[in-house]
Amino acid sequence: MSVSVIPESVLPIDAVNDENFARVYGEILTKLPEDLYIPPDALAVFLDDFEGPLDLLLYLIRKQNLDILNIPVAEITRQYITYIELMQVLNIDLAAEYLLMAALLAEIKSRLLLPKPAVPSDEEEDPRAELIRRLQEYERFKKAAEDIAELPQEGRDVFEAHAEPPVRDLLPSQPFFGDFALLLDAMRDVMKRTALQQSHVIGREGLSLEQRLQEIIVRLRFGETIIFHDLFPASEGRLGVVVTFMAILELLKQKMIELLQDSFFAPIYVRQYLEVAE
Amino acid sequence: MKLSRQLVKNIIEGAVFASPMPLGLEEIAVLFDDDEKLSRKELQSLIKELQTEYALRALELVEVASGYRFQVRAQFSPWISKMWPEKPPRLSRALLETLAIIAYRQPVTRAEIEAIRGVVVSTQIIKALFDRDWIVVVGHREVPGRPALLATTRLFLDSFSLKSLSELPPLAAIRDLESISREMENTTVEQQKI
Amino acid sequence: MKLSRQLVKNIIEGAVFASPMPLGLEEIAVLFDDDEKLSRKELQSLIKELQTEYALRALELVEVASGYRFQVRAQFSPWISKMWPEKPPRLSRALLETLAIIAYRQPVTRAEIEAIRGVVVSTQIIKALFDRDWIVVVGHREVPGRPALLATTRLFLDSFSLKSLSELPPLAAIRDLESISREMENTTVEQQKI
Repeated sequence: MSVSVIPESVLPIDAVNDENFARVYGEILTKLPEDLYIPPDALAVFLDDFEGPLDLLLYLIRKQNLDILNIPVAEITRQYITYIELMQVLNIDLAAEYLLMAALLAEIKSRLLLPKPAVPSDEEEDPRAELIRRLQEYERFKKAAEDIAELPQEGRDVFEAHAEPPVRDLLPSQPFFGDFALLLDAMRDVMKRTALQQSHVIGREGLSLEQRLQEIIVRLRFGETIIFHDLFPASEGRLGVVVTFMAILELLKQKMIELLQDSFFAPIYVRQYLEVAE
Repeated sequence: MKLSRQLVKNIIEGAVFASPMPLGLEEIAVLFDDDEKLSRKELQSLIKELQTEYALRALELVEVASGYRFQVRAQFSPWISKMWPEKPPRLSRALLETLAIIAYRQPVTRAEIEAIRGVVVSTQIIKALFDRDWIVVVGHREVPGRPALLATTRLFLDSFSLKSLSELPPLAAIRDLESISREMENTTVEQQKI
Repeated sequence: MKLSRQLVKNIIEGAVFASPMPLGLEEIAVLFDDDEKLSRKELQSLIKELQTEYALRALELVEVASGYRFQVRAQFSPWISKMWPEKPPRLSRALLETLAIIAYRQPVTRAEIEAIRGVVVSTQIIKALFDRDWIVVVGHREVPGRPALLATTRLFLDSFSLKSLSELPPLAAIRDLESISREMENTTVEQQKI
């Protein structure tokens, strides 16, 4: 049970135990005895501490160190009903279950007051039996709930430890079609390297785009994977690079080849386009 | 090709850490190709070795319902919990009682929970339990209205560091009605001071 | 009370592992009470020790843009990646291009991206980038319609294991493209006829 905000001394139950007050039981309460004064707000909070009529009953029983199996129904009923009446006097909204329980208690009490038959028949059950069964059943789950609350709880007592999957798994490991930034970076390297060869004479004849397309396809026809840079013959200089680059763009566009790269700065590979489900 | 013990151990370690959920033995086993396959026993023995290797670290490798996970040792919680400025909301008694009834009595309908608790179970509570993925609907009771049958999930067990439902704290024994009636016969109405 | 070096190291270790995001030095520092406080330098030296201790493990303690995180070493990827039966969400070419343009040209409007790519940028792509928290709106361009200005996030850097934008291939590459395409335009007509 959660901690009540009401000091023990002002609990209405203590007041109810007063014999004088017992006489008002059953009558309509218009005025509370002075020693019974409880701030209305506090009473509402107090009621919030109970999970229902069974919980309130358990409280009344436990408070007097009584065994559930042997509830003094009359006494408990008197306390319970006094409690309920207090609530009503104070205009506190009571769940219907509380009133239902009051009726049930009153019924049990009246049945117990009936004279017992001289020879008790087997079928006749103690009127309290059902209530006792319910109280016991409720109490064990109330205890179970407390036990569960004590278990180490994730996010409160237990914190899971995780690590990021390997970087490769975060990046597109599948082929992708020309991430421009990556492609350009690779191009820049190629340009830099070919710049050193600039002084060579460019043989125009060898630089047909058509021919370059064919050459690349031929080089990749058996499914080899070739490093991107290797497609650029350094001897052809800048123009050769441009023609080869255009050929690559064209082949990419036609989905005849694909480029692969595991991460930034990793080598880019070129291979025949493999059909993969998008 | 048979992988070295050390490599396999590293793979298990990495996989358990990288997995967003606890990792079961079967899930660990599928990481290896046919020619690298290991028996359950071998995997378990390697996991044991890993547990020993982490003895002096801030973490422990534990088994919960859905498998193995690493978690920060409880003694460091006071500091670790400061990473979250708002404390996790306390579980209300109403929620805990409802959860306890579902856990111990599953599968169970909402009406059955209400019968035990003696009050209406609020929709918010049921919703909160679903939101945490602690409970699921496992079927319907074949009575008028076909009410949903509720049961707890693996995630519920994981969240409370339990391997199985049998690890739940035992439910208090109930004294049977026979003995109740016997005891009551000894108690006369007069003794109760009615 | 001054905490022992070992305890502080354990707390850092546990915190980095428990945090869902990379953990910065400032965030680590706040885990300690005033009387337990450590200097940045002390923290960094303990992190270095931790990095050494993990040298032989399957994980490494790495620093990314928003802080420290543990990461499974790349060499175990062939096995670990099998945990995700569907390959990690595949990034489409259109998405990567859009992302690259935002990364290089930020802050940039959608219309500007479209101008560069020459095609309409689909709403799905922008949404996917937002969903991954790789981009954010950092303001609005003061032109009719006040279009949103998009920029990349720290998470984008983390996801690509970059410490800062400066680690991206330099912008010079883009200028190169411009000169290349100019050159190509000059060459094409002539060459195509060959």
